[in-house]
Amino acid sequence: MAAIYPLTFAALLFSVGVYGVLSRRNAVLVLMSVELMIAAVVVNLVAMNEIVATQMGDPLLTGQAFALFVLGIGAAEVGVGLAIVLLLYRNRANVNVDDAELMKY
Amino acid sequence: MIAELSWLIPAVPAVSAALIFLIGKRLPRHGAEIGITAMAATLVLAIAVAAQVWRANVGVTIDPEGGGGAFLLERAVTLAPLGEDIAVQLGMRVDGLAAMMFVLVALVSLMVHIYSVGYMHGDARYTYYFGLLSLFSFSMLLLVIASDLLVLLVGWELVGVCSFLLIGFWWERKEIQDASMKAFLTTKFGDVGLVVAVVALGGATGSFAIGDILEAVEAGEVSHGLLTFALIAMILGVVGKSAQFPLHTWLPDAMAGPTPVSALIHAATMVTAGGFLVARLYPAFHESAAATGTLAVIGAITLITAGLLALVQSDVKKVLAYSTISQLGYMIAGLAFSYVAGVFHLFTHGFFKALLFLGAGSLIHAAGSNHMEAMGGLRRFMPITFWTFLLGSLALIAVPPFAGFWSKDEVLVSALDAGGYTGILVFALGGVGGLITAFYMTRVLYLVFAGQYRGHGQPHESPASMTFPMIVLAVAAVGIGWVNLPVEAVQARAFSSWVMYDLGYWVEHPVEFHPFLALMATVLALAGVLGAWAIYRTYPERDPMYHLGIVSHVLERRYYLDDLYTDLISRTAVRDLMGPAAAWTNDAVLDGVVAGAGRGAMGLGRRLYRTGDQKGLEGVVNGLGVSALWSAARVRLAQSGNVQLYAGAMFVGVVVLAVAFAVGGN
Amino acid sequence: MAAPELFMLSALVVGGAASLLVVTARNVVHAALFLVVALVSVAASFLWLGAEFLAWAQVLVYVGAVIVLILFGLMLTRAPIGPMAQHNENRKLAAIVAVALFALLTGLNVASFGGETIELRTTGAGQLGEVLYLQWAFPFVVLGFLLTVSLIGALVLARREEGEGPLPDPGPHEEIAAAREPAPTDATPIPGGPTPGREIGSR
Amino acid sequence: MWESAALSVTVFLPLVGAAAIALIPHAKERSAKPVALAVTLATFALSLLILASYYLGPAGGQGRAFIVDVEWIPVIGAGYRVAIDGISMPLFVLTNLLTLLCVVYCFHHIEPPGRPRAFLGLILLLQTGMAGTFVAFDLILFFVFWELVLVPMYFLIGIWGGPHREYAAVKFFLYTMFGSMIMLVGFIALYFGAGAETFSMVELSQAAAGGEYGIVFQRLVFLAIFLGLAIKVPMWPFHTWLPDAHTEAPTVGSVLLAGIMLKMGTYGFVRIAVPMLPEAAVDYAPFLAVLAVIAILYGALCCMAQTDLKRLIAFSSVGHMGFVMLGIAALTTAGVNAAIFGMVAHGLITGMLFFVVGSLKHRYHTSTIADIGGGVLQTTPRIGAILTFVAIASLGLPPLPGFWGEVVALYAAFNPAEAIVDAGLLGLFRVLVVFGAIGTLLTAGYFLTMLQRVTMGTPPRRWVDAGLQDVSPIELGAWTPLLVTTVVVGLVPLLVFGITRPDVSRILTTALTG
Repeated sequence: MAAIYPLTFAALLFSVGVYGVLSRRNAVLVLMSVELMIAAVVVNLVAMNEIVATQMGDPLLTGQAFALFVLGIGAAEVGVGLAIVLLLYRNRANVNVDDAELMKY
Repeated sequence: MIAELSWLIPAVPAVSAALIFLIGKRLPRHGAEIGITAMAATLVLAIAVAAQVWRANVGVTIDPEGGGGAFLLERAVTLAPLGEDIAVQLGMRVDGLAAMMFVLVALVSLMVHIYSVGYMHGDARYTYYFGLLSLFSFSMLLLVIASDLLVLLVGWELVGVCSFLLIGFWWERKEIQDASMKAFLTTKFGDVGLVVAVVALGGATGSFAIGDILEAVEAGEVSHGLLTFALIAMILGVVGKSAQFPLHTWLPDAMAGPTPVSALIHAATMVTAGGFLVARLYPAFHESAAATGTLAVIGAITLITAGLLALVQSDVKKVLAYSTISQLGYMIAGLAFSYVAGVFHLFTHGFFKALLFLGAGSLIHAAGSNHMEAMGGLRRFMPITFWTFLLGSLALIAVPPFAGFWSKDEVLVSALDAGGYTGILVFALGGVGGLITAFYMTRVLYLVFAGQYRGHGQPHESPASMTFPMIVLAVAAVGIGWVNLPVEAVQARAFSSWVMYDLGYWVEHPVEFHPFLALMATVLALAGVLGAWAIYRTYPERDPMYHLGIVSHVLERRYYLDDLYTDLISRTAVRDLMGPAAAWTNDAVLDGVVAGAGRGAMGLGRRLYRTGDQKGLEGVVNGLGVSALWSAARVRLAQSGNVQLYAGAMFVGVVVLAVAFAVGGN
Repeated sequence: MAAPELFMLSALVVGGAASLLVVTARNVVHAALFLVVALVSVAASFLWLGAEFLAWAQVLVYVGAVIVLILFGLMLTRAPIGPMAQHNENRKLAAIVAVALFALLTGLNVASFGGETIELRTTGAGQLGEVLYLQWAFPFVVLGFLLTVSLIGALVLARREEGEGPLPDPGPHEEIAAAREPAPTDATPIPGGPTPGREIGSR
Repeated sequence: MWESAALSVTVFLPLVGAAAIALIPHAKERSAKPVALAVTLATFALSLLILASYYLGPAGGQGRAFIVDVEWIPVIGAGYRVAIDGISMPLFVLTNLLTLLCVVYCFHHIEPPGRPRAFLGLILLLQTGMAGTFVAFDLILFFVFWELVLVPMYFLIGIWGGPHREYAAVKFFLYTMFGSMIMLVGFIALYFGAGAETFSMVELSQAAAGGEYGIVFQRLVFLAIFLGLAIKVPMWPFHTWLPDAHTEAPTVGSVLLAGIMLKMGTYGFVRIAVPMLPEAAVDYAPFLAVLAVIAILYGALCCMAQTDLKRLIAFSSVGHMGFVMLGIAALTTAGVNAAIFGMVAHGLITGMLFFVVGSLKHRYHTSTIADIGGGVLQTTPRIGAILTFVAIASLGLPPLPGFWGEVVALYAAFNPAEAIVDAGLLGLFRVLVVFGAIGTLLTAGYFLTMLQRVTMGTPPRRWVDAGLQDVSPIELGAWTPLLVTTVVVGLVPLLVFGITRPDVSRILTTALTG
């Protein structure tokens, strides 16, 4: 199988995720976009694992192991992220990212 | 060797001061007992040390050819190394001069302690007062015993601050605050000179130890110019501390403090520190004719101007204050010509002037006022005070055979022997000064003790705690002059050889007794007494203002000066400076310069602060700040607070960088 | 085109389309559901790359737990669930960036891995478990620790603090802030700027 | 183990303490104070142990001891090099003592908005920075500690300060930051100028003594380093940040600012500028001396115009640091000794002055002299007595420490280094001695005026009625050690001179005679 397919899939997911992160107003939607980006990274890791294994063999399964770690970290991130969103909502009564501009000049 | 224990002499009052401050309030006599016990112990020690020094000094055979042989004990521990090969040493230098000062300080201080028990009775800050007295005694004795100029400077400044605190003892009142400030700052002005002198002598000789400095100076290791500079600078310190013309203005104001303090600090001990310092460095001073000449001129001017001022005082303490200044002038002038003359006058004056101040305190205590207008006729009410005061006055007037006669006579004789312009000047002015002294003291005696009582209180004799010290000091005032009779047998066995730093000295400079001169001086003094008697014996019966209108030339001057003086009290003196009295004008002008310098410095400081500091330097700094603000206002627009915009920018950066790496990498 | 390529391509198309819908959907719940599709297609691609365990883990963790979490989040924040404008003013910038990024990544992929092929094989769960518990044991434990910490952290963050109302009302909140700040008498103290009374700018 | 760990533990213990305080939950904010007290007490005890073992150990009271030299950033030759010697020792101990007393004082009160957790955390952070500056023997490490001090002080002034706190804090931060940036440039020049390419102070000093640096190079680099140090000291005319910072800072901030931070600048002259650029130091010595004497007179004159107690004391610091700089400018052992003594004396006395004035301000809610209106000796007699004592100590009354610093500095200026005499500048220095001595008179003048207007006289009615509390046990606890140390150091100047002299002598001999 040509290696380019999963890699392109990952690139597509990542770019779409970036678009979502930049353009969405709702914080929950931003979080979802982040999930997309993480998924893209995981796809890339798994694909790379296979590419490396094909070329020189990889007894440690580095890519897959890392993919698993990223999965775990992604789950943790969603948990904390949603907690922050909840807090944001509680303090401001909405979850619009561009209303959270306390850092403005 | 009891002299080895001399360090106890300042140590005992130091411990006493600490104890009084710490636990004095809880004791039955509120700390007074500690101070008196300590000073009594100090006096015993001082006498023992003095006796040993005396035995050592009179025991040696005097060799007319060479000097040396005088008792000198130097012990020092290094207090701290300062530089490569210079250190400050905590040590003692006990010789005749120091032993003499021990006795003088310890005795007068003990008397003042005892006297204060009665005088300060019931004061709110009684314990604090005794603590300060002990602290002062310690400081003065430290100054005396110091073997190192820096330690001497420590004592010098400490007595200054004790004086400041004691003058300002009743600090609630503005004029008392001002007086204490004036005293401290005027002497501090002199201290600038002293500090420069100490630094210069230390820098030139590589040591601050007095012994090393004297050795180096006598060996000619210090260049003449530098030595003269250092000594003149030191004379500035002497002038400030010993209230010499033109820095004498603080001493009369210092009378605002409690009277026993005036007796101790402003008559017997602290103000003589200047004379002591000159005596301490006497060999160095005599290497420089310019320095001794300056001393002589300053002393002569002081003794006559201050004596004239004393004529016109109505406050009994101020008469004594001006008299002190005048007598200090004799001392300083005497030191310019003869070691023994100056030191001897310092010694005798300490006793009889302390006595006079204690007497004045007793009078004030009884009459409730400082002013002689409110006294009169007190002889009947206060016999002990009268007799002791009379004896003190006779000593001051220099009536033979009282103490002052012998010492003042030596000053005049040594001046005449030295000759030269300065010698003649001191001799002539000193003679006239004797007349003036006699006049004003007689005036005080008449105004206070003769005639009818003019005050409003109920005058009464002071308690025993006050009269006892006066009696002791009166004995001294009568007899102390005999220790240095101008007879060779006495000279070799008594004061002269006792205080000598070099036994050969007075062999080379024998003090001669000129019967004719002594007679002249006595006649002058009696003339002063008679003049005053002629004027004042009728004072109480006549209207003072009317009386003032018909007096002789000298008293005519007094009239204007007295006017000025009253205005000075009421702080409107400036206008009356136009008055014809030269002495007063000088005094007021100099006083104005001191005050004006202070005010000018204040104004300069304010102006410097307003224009230089707040506008000039600040402006530059603020300008930088403003320009930073201006650019910041533009840059900050990028900080919209929109997180997503930031993230977008980040990704743009990532893309650009990745492209750059991808392209550049190939 | 062989079957694996075909399958991969279909996963790519389905997943890509779903993800595009995730970021464009006007209805929030719809977006979440499209996310399910996208993540499932990711899992499918894992399967075809031979990573069995990962594929099922992806389905369980993401499609199961995470999506449920997000839906809960949507409900808890009482976000307006109906269709509405969900985009901000950065949309054009975002689109340009995304397209540029995609072009860049694809270009790099093609340049680097254009000719590479993958020999398909299957990595069993047992195989992965073996390396995970032997070679990767320490990072694995750290990961577990991280998960615990994030759990506690999320709890602490989301916990309601004492005195905090259920629905914040901006009014009293500002009053409290004003009470805490002691009397700002001089006008707006800008850091670095002149404060009144120091007369700097006036010259 | 003790040799290698003692310094690092002592320096970084407050940092750990700050972290610990940060972890204290909001609800238990009050327990921050005991924690900080325990940390500073331990730090102070450790520094005393270091002092003791410096004397009893192999160093025998001179030379560098407790040396640690490990790689840190090898690529630029910066190392974690710390040590302590006779020059650092007094300042190091003083730092830990003053911080401890500041923490004790915080039990009495903290300026609004309170928040002891943040306040004490910042103070501990500050302590690490200050103590580290005095023991760093690597230019980069020195710089890191130097800058570390700025941030906590900025917040201390900016959050807990007076009404113009933002202005003062920003001015303080920017001004000193500006100086230290230029100083960093100088450090980098030193690095490249020496063949060795190292930031080790010891090696750089040796390189300088060996004539590595040309005279033109030295002059340029000295200017850069001078600017950074002079702003910190602060020397006239770079002092304008000081009065604002002092006036606005909270009491404890003022104490640490005056007591220790100013010394970092003068310490830098002794440790860096003079040994590493000896020829330039000789060249610039007359300028330093003139600026120092201007500072003495100018500070005193400005003090006379002040209406605010804290500002007055701030200006008095300018004058006192002038004496310190005069000692350094003489470039003799006596001069540098006097300078270090002056630093310790000023740290003790001015620190104490700020404590007392802070307590006055806490009671009167103002530090304006006219508003206090006199009579402090009647309303609060003990505070009045302490203020009188400290003011008299500050005006240089012997035998209190201020006197030794001043008079020995004057002595040193009267007999400056050989090289200065050879340059024909002896006369200039001797004239400066006279002006410096006049400065002591002016100093006495303004302090006495201040005392007259604040402590003497009868107090205004409202203060009598206000029932002001006299000195509290906590204040007494914070002040007694300082007062006792002041008296003891004054009576036994050997305590400082004895520590500093061997190492000062060594440094100057190496630097000036090659």
